[in-house]
Parts: sequence; structure tokens; C-alpha cells
Amino acid sequence: MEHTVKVANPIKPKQYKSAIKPVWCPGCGHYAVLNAITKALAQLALANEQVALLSGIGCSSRVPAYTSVYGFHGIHGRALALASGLKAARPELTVLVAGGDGDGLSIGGNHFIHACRRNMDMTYIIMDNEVYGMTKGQASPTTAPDWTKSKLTPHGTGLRPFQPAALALAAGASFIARGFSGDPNGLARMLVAAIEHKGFSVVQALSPCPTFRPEHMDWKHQIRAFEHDSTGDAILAAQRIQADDGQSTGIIYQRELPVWQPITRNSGSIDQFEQEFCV
Amino acid sequence: MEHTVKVANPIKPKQYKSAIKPVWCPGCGHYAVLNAITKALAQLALANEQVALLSGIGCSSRVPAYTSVYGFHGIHGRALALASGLKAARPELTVLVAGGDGDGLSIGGNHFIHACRRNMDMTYIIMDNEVYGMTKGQASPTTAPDWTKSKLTPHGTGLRPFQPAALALAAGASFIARGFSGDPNGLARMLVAAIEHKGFSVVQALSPCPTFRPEHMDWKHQIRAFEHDSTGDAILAAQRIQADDGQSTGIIYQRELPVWQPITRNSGSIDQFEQEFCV
Amino acid sequence: MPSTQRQDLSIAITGSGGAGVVSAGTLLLDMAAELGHYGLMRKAYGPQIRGGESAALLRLSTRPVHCMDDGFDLLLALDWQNTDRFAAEIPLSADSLIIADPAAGEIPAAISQSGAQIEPLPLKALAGETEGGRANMVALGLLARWLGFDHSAAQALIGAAYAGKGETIVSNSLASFERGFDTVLKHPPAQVLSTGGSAAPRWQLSGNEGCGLGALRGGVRFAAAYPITPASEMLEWLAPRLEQLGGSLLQAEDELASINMVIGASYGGVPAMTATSGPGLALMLEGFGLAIASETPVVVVNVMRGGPSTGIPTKSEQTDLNIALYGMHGDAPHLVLAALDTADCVFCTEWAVRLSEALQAAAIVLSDQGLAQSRALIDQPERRALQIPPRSLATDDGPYLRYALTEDGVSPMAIPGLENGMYTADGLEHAQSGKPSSAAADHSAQLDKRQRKLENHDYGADWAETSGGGDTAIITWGSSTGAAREARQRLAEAGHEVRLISMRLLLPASVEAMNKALEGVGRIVVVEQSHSQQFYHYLRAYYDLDVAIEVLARPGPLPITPGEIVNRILQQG
Amino acid sequence: MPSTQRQDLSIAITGSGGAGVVSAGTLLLDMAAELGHYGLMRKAYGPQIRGGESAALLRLSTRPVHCMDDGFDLLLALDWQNTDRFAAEIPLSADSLIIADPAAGEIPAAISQSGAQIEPLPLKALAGETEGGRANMVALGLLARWLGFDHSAAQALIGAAYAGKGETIVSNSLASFERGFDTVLKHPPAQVLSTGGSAAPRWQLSGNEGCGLGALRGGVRFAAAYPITPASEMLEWLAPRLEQLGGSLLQAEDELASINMVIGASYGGVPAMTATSGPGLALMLEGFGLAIASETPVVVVNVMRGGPSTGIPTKSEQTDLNIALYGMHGDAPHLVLAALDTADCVFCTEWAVRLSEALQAAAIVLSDQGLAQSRALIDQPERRALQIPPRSLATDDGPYLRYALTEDGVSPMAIPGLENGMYTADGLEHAQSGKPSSAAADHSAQLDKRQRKLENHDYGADWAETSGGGDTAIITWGSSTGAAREARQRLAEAGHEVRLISMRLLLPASVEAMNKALEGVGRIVVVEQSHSQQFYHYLRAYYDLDVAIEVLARPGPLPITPGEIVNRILQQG
Amino acid sequence: MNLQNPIEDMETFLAYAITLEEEAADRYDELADTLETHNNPDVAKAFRTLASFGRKHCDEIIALAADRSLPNIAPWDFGWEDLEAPETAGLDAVHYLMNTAHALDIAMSNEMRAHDFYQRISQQTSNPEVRALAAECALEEKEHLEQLKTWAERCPDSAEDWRFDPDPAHMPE
Ligand SMILES: Cc1ncc(C[n+]2csc(CCOP(=O)(O)OP(=O)(O)O)c2C)c(N)n1
Ligand SMILES: Cc1ncc(C[n+]2csc(CCOP(=O)(O)OP(=O)(O)O)c2C)c(N)n1
Ligand code: SF4
Ligand code: SF4
Ligand SMILES: [Mg+2]
Ligand SMILES: [Mg+2]
Repeated sequence: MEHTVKVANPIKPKQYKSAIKPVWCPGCGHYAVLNAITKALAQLALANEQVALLSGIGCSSRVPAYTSVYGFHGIHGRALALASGLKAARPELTVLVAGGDGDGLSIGGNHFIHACRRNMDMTYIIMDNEVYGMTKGQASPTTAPDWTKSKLTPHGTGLRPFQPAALALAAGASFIARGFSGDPNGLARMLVAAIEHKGFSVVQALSPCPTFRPEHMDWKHQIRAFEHDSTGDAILAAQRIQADDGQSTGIIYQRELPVWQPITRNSGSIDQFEQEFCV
Repeated sequence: MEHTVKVANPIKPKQYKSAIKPVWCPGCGHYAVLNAITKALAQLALANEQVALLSGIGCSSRVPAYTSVYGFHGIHGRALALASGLKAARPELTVLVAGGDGDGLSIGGNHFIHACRRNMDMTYIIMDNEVYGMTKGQASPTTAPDWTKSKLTPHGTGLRPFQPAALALAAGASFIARGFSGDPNGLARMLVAAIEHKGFSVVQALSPCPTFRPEHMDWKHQIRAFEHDSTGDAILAAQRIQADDGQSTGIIYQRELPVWQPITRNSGSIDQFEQEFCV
Repeated sequence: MPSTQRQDLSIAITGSGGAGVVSAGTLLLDMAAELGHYGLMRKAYGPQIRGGESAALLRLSTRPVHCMDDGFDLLLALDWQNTDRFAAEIPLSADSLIIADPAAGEIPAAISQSGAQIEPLPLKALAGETEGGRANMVALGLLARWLGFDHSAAQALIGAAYAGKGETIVSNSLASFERGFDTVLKHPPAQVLSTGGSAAPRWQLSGNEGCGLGALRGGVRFAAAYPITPASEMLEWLAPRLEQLGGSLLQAEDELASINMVIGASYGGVPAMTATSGPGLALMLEGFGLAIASETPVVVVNVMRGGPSTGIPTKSEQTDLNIALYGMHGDAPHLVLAALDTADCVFCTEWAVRLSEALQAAAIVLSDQGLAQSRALIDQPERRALQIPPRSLATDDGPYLRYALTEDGVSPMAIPGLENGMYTADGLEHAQSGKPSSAAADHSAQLDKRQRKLENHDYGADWAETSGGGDTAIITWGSSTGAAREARQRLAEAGHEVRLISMRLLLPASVEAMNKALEGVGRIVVVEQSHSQQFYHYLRAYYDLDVAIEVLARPGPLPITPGEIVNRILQQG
Repeated sequence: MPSTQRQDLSIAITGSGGAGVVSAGTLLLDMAAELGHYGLMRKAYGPQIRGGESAALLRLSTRPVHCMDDGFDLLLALDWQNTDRFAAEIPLSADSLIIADPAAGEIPAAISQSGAQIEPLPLKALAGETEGGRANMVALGLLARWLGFDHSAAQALIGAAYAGKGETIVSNSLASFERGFDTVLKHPPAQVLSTGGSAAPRWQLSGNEGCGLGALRGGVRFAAAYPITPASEMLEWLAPRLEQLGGSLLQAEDELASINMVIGASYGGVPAMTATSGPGLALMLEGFGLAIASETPVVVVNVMRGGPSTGIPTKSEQTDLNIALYGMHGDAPHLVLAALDTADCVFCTEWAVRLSEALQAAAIVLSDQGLAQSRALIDQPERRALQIPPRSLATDDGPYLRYALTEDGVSPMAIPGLENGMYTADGLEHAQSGKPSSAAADHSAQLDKRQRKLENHDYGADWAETSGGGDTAIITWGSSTGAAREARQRLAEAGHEVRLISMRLLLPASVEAMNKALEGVGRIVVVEQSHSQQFYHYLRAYYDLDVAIEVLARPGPLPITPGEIVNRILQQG
Repeated sequence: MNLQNPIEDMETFLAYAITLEEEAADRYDELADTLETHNNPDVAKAFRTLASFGRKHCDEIIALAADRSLPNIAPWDFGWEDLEAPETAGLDAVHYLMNTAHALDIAMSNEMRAHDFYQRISQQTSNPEVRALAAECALEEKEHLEQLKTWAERCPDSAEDWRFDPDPAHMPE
């Protein structure tokens, strides 16, 4: 996709960063996700004041304050609800939501599946580090069953991890992609496609937590692109997600599906409603 | 599966019914689900006091009081959490959970996907009437997008309905079936298989609400059995669920997957723990 | 049974589902409306969704009424199926009259022990006399005649009510109505309601509709909600109307979502609300706290029902006061208001929305099942111009501090779209800019500010409705007001002046105003519908009530009645 | 800086993450432990997960101490990076001493303006003198010497602490420690702590561990929870230990799940608990109400942090009192207890579990970040045999009524497996059998019963800790007790006797006991760490405090200190 | 290098060079910020210095481009050999306890990659103008590398256990 920006003064990603410096650990994958977001916004040349980035609670969820768009650092697990209300009330805004695997898939799981089903036109970035970083390293729903480093689950969770893509697909999302913080440009490109997609787009951004999952620093040697291009066929997408180990990146599924936005019109008045009460 | 009960004195389903008569509307599908549950329990010859049936809130969720097993009529949407706590603490009990499509898939959606993932050994019956019966007929997550009878959604929800089976599969359930209140014996047979299955079994029981969805009384002419037998192949199951209109019944998916139950042992004492504090 | 010239009549119509008692009751209320009367209709149900026993409980009067009376003048029973389940809700006395079909069997002891006079009437048989006859319409005819209602007006109302149901139903209904109208009761008719009709414009509405209207008047243009008894009708009333005003209502997946959706919309600059009841409010508290900390205006209308837990969803109680006042973690100043009657549902909700917008505050409006689901026939509520500024919006000059420490505590708010207003709203404690901070100085400055903006606002006289005089004061709140007003009036008519203070604004507390209202008072009687005396404890916590306090507190489901209050006052007054 | 013979010394060690200040602080506490001393260590952090500025705030004493002192005697700074962020938490005076490395640059104004004496010391250079040297260990050596701690005991402790980290780290650390130990400060050493050590058995633990232990002692064998600061360590302590006692801990998907899981387990007969903090408690309220209505015993330990909303998660505040007391919809009697100090975390939680089981009640135990995350060196808590019966279980005789109206309000409970005990627990109002009922009689009978069982129980003397005498009373609760105790003692030592009433049991209210405790009191000073005076309002609501009341209330994050209270008492006392 | 075709026009080359230098400088600043935030002033200062070097170099190239109209290339459309531009330090390469020597190691490998990149362009292209400028750039990177080496010689090697942090992590929310 070609974007037309004035070459002499192309919009810089920096324009979307705030003066607040991240408190993330040096080496944290979330830095690259932040960069990918600002790069995507720059590429789309969106006016800062027309963009809102909302989040929950977690290391990842700190991201809004680091940008210079409108932000909302809400409560744990509820960012998608916050965003749905904003989008319903202000459909012209570009609405982005970001947060962690714990925020989005554990406490926020219900809003996640319902947002997928509702298919409002917004973009959700799950910054997945397979751990609760903020609370010092407990297992999240994407953590492998045999990870025993958390004292809360000393034998590992023993549970098969969620595949966010599989859940999103089953719940009805119309755009599903998996990116990697180690490839911020690829992630930015994916975000551009997600934002341009009409409907609810889910981008799972694998983003290692060097502090509590240092072994994930190896991801950069493991993660590779999907062999296939994106499909609009849900069954095919389901197959590919199932067959994959969760470490292939790319746009997995994209389909035009009815986008939901509340119906509204200016056809009544309060006086008229009051008339109905008159006896 | 063959059950050995003394033929001379077979256990009667009635033995699992309480003296409290249902307040459900005459014609309500939930009666047949209740019957199917008691038939299944009789067939399995389970001692009443070894069975617990837990629920949330809704017409469907009234079911525990109508049985004579241990019951818990909890709060809206939380039955699976209640049951998971009970099962974790009392693994020897047979734990059943029942409730509506609103209870289980709207407010209770997060516990649903997490219970599927956790795969504890219990059986969850979603009494699906595609409506909130108890609160007088609003759209639920399984309601068709163009159903306009609720004043809350006068144009219909405009949303694609959830397929509980698809969600359950993506979330990791190990037994997924769809039954119909119009075929209570078939449903009972399915419940027997679900209870006998080791792991989390989901049985979606289509159960019409004549009061708010009278058109569903036609289901008896529409619902038919799946062409295929159950599969243990998730991709195949996903295909079948996708290809189906949600009106085929049968066991869709069944697979032996690791059943979760907390690890526990008697290897320590409080005195010992206190020693750790001594300086 | 009174003979004639009653100003006020309470009538219960009972029967099992399908018998059409609610429909008959509604038509009776409509007829009273036509004649310029006032009235109130409550419904009582069994636990069944359909086919359960139900009762239409009416009070009709030539004067405005805002509560049920102490007892019923007339009980008309279409049958006796399970009627004893709500016998306690239909207090009868030897002065009452029971009209019942002998074919329906014996009158249950719970009813007959009242000693009420009984007039047997073969309702079913009368209905059977016409094709497709309906006993409820026979009863309606009977009552219309007995109340002196106009025949043809009644016919027109019936025609209109059943217009959508097809010709046959209309004509059958009318025929049955005639049968009833032609039947003359042995007991003398209550003529009085045929006279003294008011010419003033009147409304017929429920409290739920009232709150919905108030919200729209206040400027609400977005709602998100999850259905729950007894708040659902408010949402159902709002959904199409919000749409017509260029707004919308979103049915959420749960209450956690609805409160957060509402915060999101309000953050976007659109005044927003949700409505729920106890269990839903409990789920909204974390989000409500976020609205407080992030200073995002939101309004939650909470329609109280019997508690705790799922409790008694279809009955009224004033027991969500505690959770509304104190249910948030941390120091969380917010607004709590309570509607005093049906008309006040309109005003109180509008006021709440306006205050919430002006003060960037989170507000809870307390209504209850009794108010919300009763239909009232009242004087058209006045429309007052509220002197409250709109939300203070940031402008595009200079560097922007979202949580600036202003004198009145209200910091101008930037709405997405404003060019230089970009900030991040936060539920973490923050500096003026919104940047998270755990510094003691920032915490205390922001806590002060959030409290100051609420406490420094001048709420004027609307904090309470006050009336009467003398040295005894009744203090009550919310829907107990109706009974308290009537008690005060009865006492006054009996030459016993008492004061009534009915609180509409509960948080922030109006300490000075209360002191003034209580000047010269030597005895206080607190009236509330709660077992644990929530309101009484609240009063003690915040106000200086240095005189003898008595408490008339009891739980639902039975409403507090004027007589109860009168008795209490007279006991030692 | 004091010269010698101090009984009590407060030391802050600050530096950025990686510098090892917490580790040094912990070792210092361990050394004090070896010598028979008492102490307390708090930590303060910046917002970073790793590498952020941090402080180990210690108080060491020859006598038991339960709060931080008014100021610090010594600040040892390894560097000055961002130290001003928590300068307010390290009050210094002209009597204090600052030890700092001149290489770390200038002392920030926020620190130096205290007028404290400064002793420059080249910590880094000293560390650099040995291979892999560590400044924190140099500092530790310095302090150990200065405090008169035993050299070889210290060495052993260091060896043990780093044993798992490999040989090199141990030997490097020891070498650095030597460097520090060999360094003689210009300022005279504080010898005193080398003497007067206690021989009594002592424990070192955090409040979180204390609550965990109390829960196990009380019989808890199941927990479900979702991690949250500052409660997570309690869960992490419990998880392996529950497992070893034949129980388990389940990490739930959210707090809505955890409270309901706990109810499920308890319904199954296994005493169960969860732990959380404000935002999580808010999410648990609906479930908590279900426990109340269904009379299922559960315990929620809520570790308070700065609020409202996400607030200040790492700092302490006593502001979840309101939500704990009143956060449920409906009339919902329950237990609220508060831990007074680290040792009391054990007792209070055990008591809560026992009460909850005996009374089939839902209980909230309030702890706070200050208690929960501080490490305390205390006398081994006594183990008291509580005279509280276990859960009353149904037996297999006769028809079973789950919610039978008993005299004491406690109805025997059937546990799944009991042959004839089958019933359905319900959050709907119910008859004695458990069958849903909306009848007024059932509602009021069950409301009475649920209140009676709590109010009729004899809680004995444990409702509060009382001490002192005189006509001035300090009333406080929870963790403010430490400072209040010390204030009382200081006043007493200065010949000024005051009473101290520290409330452990908040609900149900102990009105009579309070009246007795207040006999002869003419002035009350309420002490709490809350901006909106939640405790003060609670006291007004429930107790008859007919005398002059003053309130010393302020929010976190700074802890209330003894000096603050002393000043307040002396102001007008 | 997965550029299918060699860079044949000056505008494209300049766009590449500017982006390469700019991203490198931005990244050094970003790393300086993060180490500042995490109280590692020495390394922060080193990164800050590296950023200023990069910015200077970038300005020189921008000056060369003054009168030209450069193509607008999306970040992902550059044919870098790696996932990011060759002189850009990896965000994952840093640690809060790292020291200046580590930082310089990172910088040196960046310079090396940048040098290789320019050299390859200059070898592949048939445009003499591009060849000359690319070669010049390559040379400059080489010079930077030498400067960094001298700098690195002044920095002490880190202990083997430099990652060791005796303290537990914080838990801010
Ligand atoms: C209601 C509530 N429960 C729990 C918490 C504590 N908490 C804060 S962040 C978090 C998990 C963060 O994990 P994730 O969303 O994966 O983000 P990450 O830190 O890994 O980026 C938890 C449990 C909270 N703030 N609120
Ligand atoms: C927290 C909460 N929110 C809302 C409600 C109101 N409510 C009761 S049942 C119900 C929906 C019932 O629908 P479903 O689960 O499908 O059961 P059905 O009645 O159709 O069998 C709702 C919304 C409630 N009881 N609690
Ligand atoms: S703890 Fe993990 S997720 Fe959080 S900032 Fe550090 S590295 Fe990133
Ligand atoms: S309303 Fe519908 S679901 Fe409820 S009992 Fe009646 S028929 Fe059944
Ligand atoms: Mg995470
Ligand atoms: Mg349903």
C-alpha cells in the first residue's frame, strides 16, 4: 500500500510519542510494540487528536501515556469495554486498544470474545509475553503448562494455553494477525492493515518479558512468518492456527463482515416523548 | 456404554426430583432438560448425595432446586466458578453445572472459556433458548441478528451469534455435544456420555422458550442429528461446527485431554511452617 | 366498606396469570385518568414468568397520591390460586369488601380472617354469557360502574387498548365489560371518584420512565446496560428514544462492560449513563471508582430491590443505600441522589446528570422497585431551568493539564478531537498532567481537589424536600417520602404539626442545611425500608442530631404506609 | 546524630535497582535478629519493575516495635538517582546522619535541606578495591560495625543468603563486607544495639505471611485467587503450603471467579479463603453477598493500598474500610476484622476463619500494604486456643431444613456426601428449607437470623486491644495501632496517661464493650490513615461517643507516626 | 542483503541512508532514555553520545539531499537485511545493569553492519554517484568503529556476574 505524505516533511513516528519515558525494563518487548504503533500512525498520517488508545492494567497497559494521542489507562481487563463505549459514541475516531495477555485473556476474556463478536471498527493489540509482568511473574492464559517459575503454580499450570487467534476466530473477529516485537517494522505494517481493516482487528504481538521470562529472548531465533498469505476462509484459518505452534507471524485471517455501530438518527425530540405521558 | 443396574429394581429418574415444582411456563423446554438430567443420573445410578448441581441465575438456572441432589443456585454468570471451587475441594463428587445462554455466554463468558481450558472433570449444560427468558425476553449471545422483538435492540442485535460449540472447542473443552429438549432421551444419553467423560464436557441443550421465542417451537421440525459420529480431531470438529447451522445434534467432539485437578498431598505441618519464621 | 363520597379508594384485583388482572387494573387507571383523578398502580406477582398468580394494586384519588394506603377498600378476586402468597400485601379490614366468584372456591383463610365483608358474584358465569367472554372485563365493568366512571369513555379505552389484538378480542372484551357494567353490586357504590376531577395537565408514567426522561433532559445521549429486574424497563424506554435523539443504547455483555462503556463514551464527550439493580451495581463498583479517579462524569441509576444477593428481585426495599454511599475502595467522593416519587424520578435524574457533568463526578441515583415499576397518575412535573453549567471543556490554548488544581476543583476537560488537548486519563493517582505519581503531595492535592469540587458546590434547596413545622421531625429519603408526606398531612389535619425532611441529595452530606432544617426540633423519627437501619446509621455518621432519635425501619417487601408512620409519631409524640 | 546507647535506631539505605539495598537491609535485619533485637523493614520503590530507585527503611530496637519512627537516624545512600522521589518517606533532621559517596554527586536538595550531618565515604571506591566488589556489602559491613554487630555471625548470614548464587558472589560479597567492616566512621558508633538482646523466641515474617499462617491455623485448606499487589505474596506463601496440608490453591481467571470458587469449596465443606486488594475486593462484592445470603462461610483477606481506583498500588492506606463495612447491596450482615500488627495478622486471620466457620458468616480481614509487605522481627506470637466451635454440621436424622430458624441463628449445614442432607443453597431469599420465597415473613425471619447469629455471639475481649488510662482516649484500628501504641507509651513515659483503644473487630459493632472502654473519657482522638475520615464516620454511625471528638486523619502514602499522634494529644490535652 | 536490485539512483540511496542514520540515532536516544529511567547514568550517557554522533552524520546526509525529492518508503518496504536498519541497536540488547563496555559492543557491531551495508551498495550499484557516496559512508562507518574501539579500551570489562541483582523485582500495580 502506497501512502502519500509530503516527502519533504514526512510525518515522523516521534510525533506520536509523549514526553513521558517508559518505565518498562530495558530490553522489554513492549518498547518495540510502542514503536510499531507510532510508526503505523505516522504511516497512516492520522491526526493525533483523532486517535484514542485505551488500555487496562499491566506493564503493557502503560502504553497510552507514552503516546501523544488521546489515552485512557483504565482498569484491569476492561479496556475493550471502555473502547466500545467510546467508539459507539464517537464513531469518527480511530480507536486502538492495547494490553497484556493477562489483561486481555484472563480477567478481560469476556470482553475479548464479545468484542470479537461485536465487530466494531477498532484495533486490539495483545502484547503477549506469556506472563503477568506487572505483578511479578505469574502464569497467564498463554503460559505453557510446564512453566514452574511462579510460586502460585509451583508445578506449572498444567493447563493448555489459550491460542488467542483461535479464540478470536471462534468468537467472530474479522481480522486476526500475529506479530512479533522483534520485527517492529513488520508489526507496524500489520497494524496499518489492522487499522485500515473495517471491523474488529486483533493483533497478537509476541513481546518478550526479559525480567520474568528471560528464556523468551530466544524468540527472535524461533519466530518466523506463516507460509501462507492471509485467508478469508474461517475453516482454513482454523486449520492453520491449529497446525501452528503459535510462533508463526502474519495476517492469519481477514474477512469483510458486518461492522457494528449503533443505529442513530435525529428524528425525535424530548417534547415529543413527554407528550406520550400526557393523559 | 453398558451400565449394570439391578433390573428388578432399576433406579427411577423420579428419585432425583425434589418436591418443589418448577415455576417454568408450561411448554418450556427446560422441563425436558430437567428430565434428561434425572434420567441420566438414574441410568448412572449415582447416589444423590454424591452429586452436586450448580447454576447461576435465569429460568434455566432454577433447575437445581427441582432435583434432589446437592444444589447451589448461585449468582448470574458464576456457576462454573462455583463448581470449579467445589470440584477442586471435593474431587470425588459428580459435579454438574446448568444454566442459560445468557448466564453462560454473556455475563458468564469468561468463566466458560476458562473452564473449557481448565478441563476439570465436570459437565456443563447450556440450556440455550436464544433469549433471556427470566428478564422478559432480551437478546442473548446466541440470538439471531435480525430478531427484533426486544425493545432493547429494536433493530435486532445486528451481531452474529456465538456458536457455543465453536467457542468451547477453541477454548479447549474436551467433550462437546449439542442436544435438544425435544429429544429428552437422546439428551439423557448424551448427558450420560458427558458425565462419564473424563474432563470438562459441554452439552448445549437447545431448549425453546415458548413465551418469548414462540417461533422456536418449530425447532422440533428443524433439528436433526449430525451426519457424522463424534470426532477427536479438533480441525475436523471445527469444520463440522462451521459448516452446520447450529441445529444438528450429537456429540461433536470428544478427546482425552489432561484433566486438571489441584495437586495435593499430606507432607507438611503447620508447626513446620512456623519453624521457618523462627530466628 | 365506606358508602359514598370517598376521596380515595384502594382496590386490589387478583387472579392467576392469563386472567388479565393487570390489564384490567391498567384500564381502571386509564379511566380514572380520563376523569381527572390521580392514582397509583403497583403489581404483585408470583415467581412464575407466565401463568402465575398476580395482583393489580390500585389507589385512586381526587388528590395527588404518592404511596399505597394502609389498607384496601376492595379486593376483587378472579380466582384464589395461590393468592395467599401475597395476602400480606393486601391488608384488609372489617371495613373492606371482597368481591369473589363463589365458583372459585373457598376464600383462603389468610384473606377471610381479615373480617372483610364478602359479596359473592358469579364472574365466570357472567363472562360465560357472551361469546369469548372474559372475567377480567366483567370485573372491569363492575368496577367502572361502581366507581361511577363514564361508560362510553371506558368503551373507547378498551377499544384502544386491544386495538392491536384483533376485532374479536375487542368485541368480546366490550361485551364482557357490558355484562359487568350492568351488574349492580349489593354494596353501595363509591360515587365520589366521579366528581372533583382535576383539570390540570397530568401524566401517567412509571418511575422507570421518569428516570429515563430525566436522563434525556439532563443531556444523556449514550447508555450501555445489561438487563436486570427492576431496571430493564428504563432501558427499554430509553433505547429507541436515545436513537431518535442522535444517541444510542448498547446492550452490554455484563455490568462490568456497561459501566466501562459508559465511561468510554463520556470520556468521548457524550453524557452517558447506565441503569441496574443491586447485583449489577455490585459489579460496577470497580468501574465506578475509575470514573471517580479519572474524573469522568457518569450516572448510574440503581433501582433497588430486596436484598442481599439475588434476594427478592421483584419487590422493593431501600437497602442499597450503603453500597451506593460507601461501596468503593479508597477515598472516593461521589454523588448519591434519591428520587422521592415518580415525578421526582424525572427531576432527580436530570439533576444528577447535570451535576455529574458540571462537577465531572460519578453519580448514583437511587430509585426502587416500588417507584420504578408502579404506574402513577400525577400532575405534569414542572420543568425547572437548572442553573448548572455544562461540562467545563478545555480550549486549545497553552499547555494542557488535565487534572489542574483549580479553585473550585473542576479541571477543564479535553475531548478527543480537540487539537492540543491530548492527555491520558488514569485511575492511577497522578500529577496535574495525568502522569502517574505516588508522591504524597500529588495524592493529597488530587484527593483534596476531588472532594472540594463536590463539597464546594452550592446545591441550593434541592438537597431535600422539607415541609411542616413543630418540634418533631420525620427524616426520610427516597420512596418512603410518599408515605411520610401523607402521614405528615394526616397528622396536620388532626392538628398535630410535624416537620418532614425528605432527603434527595445524600452525598455530599448537606450538614448546614440539615442543621437549619432541624432548628428547634426535639424529636426525630427516622423512616426507612431497611432491616439494618442503613439510613439511620448514615444520618448518625454525617449529621449532628443531638436530640432523641427513633427509628422506624423495616425491610421490604411490604411498603411503608402512612398509618405506620402516624402511629409511630403518636406513640410518644 | 546520637552518640551511643540508643535503644532504637532508624536507618534508610537507598540506591537504584541492582545496587542491592533491599538485600543489604534484609541482612541487617537478620543480624539484628541474631543479636536478640527487634525490628521492622519497609521497602519503597519507584515505578520501575527493575532497576528503579529503591529504599530499605529499617527500624531496629532493643524493644518490640510496630511502626516506623518519626524520623531516621541514618541515611546511607549508595547513589542519589531519583532518591528525591521518596525523600518524603525518609524524614531527616539536624540530628540525622547522611553517609554518601561523594562520587555519587551532589546530595539532592530535598535531602540536604534537612540539615542532617554528612559523612562522605567513598563506597564505590572501597568496593572497587576487591574483585567484583559490591557497594551494598561495603555499606552493610560499615553498618554492622557501627551497630556493634558480630562479625562472624554477619559473615555466616551473608554466606547463607547468597548460597544459591554461586561461590564467586559469596566470596566477593564477603570481601566487600570486610572492607566496610574495617572502615571506621568519623561519627561515633551506635553501640547500644549490641546489648540488651532478648532471649525470647522471636520470628521474622511479613504481614502477608502472617495472614497466610493465620488462615492455615484457622483451618483453611482451599484458596482461590487472582494476583494483585500487595496481596500476592500471601498467596505465593500459601500455595505450596496448602498443597502440603492436603489442600490447594487455584489461580483463578479473575476475582469474580476466585470468590465464587471459594464459596463452592466452602459449600463442599472445606474452609476456604481468598486474598486481594481494593480493586479485586470491588469485584468480589457480588459473590460476597451470595456467601452472606447462602450462609456459606468464606474469608477474604483484603490488603489495602492507596485508592481510589488503581490508586497507588505500592503504598499503604486505610481506605478500604468503607467498602469492607458497607460494600454489599441489601441488608448484608457480615464480619469485618482488622489486623493490628504483624503478629496480629496471624491471630486476626485465624480468628476470622474460626468465626466465619462457626457463624457460617462471610468475613473480611483488613490488612494493608504497610503490614503486609514489611518484614518484622517480633516475639513469637502466642498460640491461643480459641473457644470457638467448628462449623455446625447437619446430621442424618429427620427432614433437613438448611436455613432452620435456630435460637442462635446458626443452622446446621449439610455437606455434599451427607446422605439425607440434600438441599439447594440459594442467594434468593428463601424459606427455612431453602425454597425461594418472597414472603415478608420469610424475608424478615431470615434477615433476623442472619443478623442474630453475628450479634449474639460473644466476641469477648478480642474486639479491641485496650491499654492505658486517663480521660483522653485514642481510638484507632488496624495498622495505625503501632504508631498509637508507641505514642501512648511516650506520653505515659512523659507522665501523661492516655487510653488506647485499637479496634480489631469492626463488624458487628461492639457497642457495649466500647462504652465500657470509654467510661470516664472526656476527649477522644480518632487516628486513621484516610482522607475522608472513614473510621471516624464509622465510629459516629455505630457508637455513642458523647464527648469531644478530634480526628487525626490523613491519607497515605506516608505512614502515621507516633510523634504525630503525641503532638496531637498534647495540642489541647 | 535482500534488495532485489542494486540501488541505482541517488534519491533512493539518500532515503536509505537518512533512514538508517536517523533510526540509529533515535534508537540510541531511546536506549539512553530507558537507562536513564532505570538509573544507569553511565550507559545512558554513552547512548546519548552515540545518538549525537548518529544525528550529526544524519544531518550531513540530509544536507546532501537538500534539493532532491526523495521517495517516501514505508518502514517495512526498505530492503534491510535484518528486521531493522543495519545501524539500529536491538531494543532487546540492553539490560538495566549493563555497563558502558556492553553499550560500546552493541555500537561497534552496529557500525560494522552499517559499514557492510554501505560497502555492498557501493559495490553493487552502477550509478557512480551512488557508488562514491556509499563508499564514503562506508569509510565513515569504519572510522566510527575505530573511534569506538579506542573508547572501549578505556572502559573496564564487566564482571561475569554483572546481571546479578540481589534484590527482588518491584511490583508497581
Ligand atoms: C482487578 C484487578 N485485579 C488484579 C490486578 C493486579 N494486576 C495488575 S496487572 C496484572 C497482570 C498483568 O499481566 P498482563 O496483562 O499480561 O500485562 P504485562 O504486565 O505482562 O504486560 C494484574 C494481575 C489489578 N490491577 N486489578
Ligand atoms: C448481575 C446480574 N445481572 C443481571 C441479572 C438479571 N438477569 C437474571 S436472569 C438473566 C438472563 C437469563 O437468561 P438465560 O441465562 O439465557 O436464562 P433463561 O432465563 O433464558 O433460561 C438476567 C439478565 C442478574 N440477576 N444479575
Ligand atoms: S516486567 Fe516484563 S513486561 Fe514488565 S516491563 Fe519488565 S520486561 Fe516488560
Ligand atoms: S420465560 Fe421462557 S425460558 Fe422462562 S420459563 Fe417461560 S418459557 Fe421457559
Ligand atoms: Mg503479560
Ligand atoms: Mg436463555
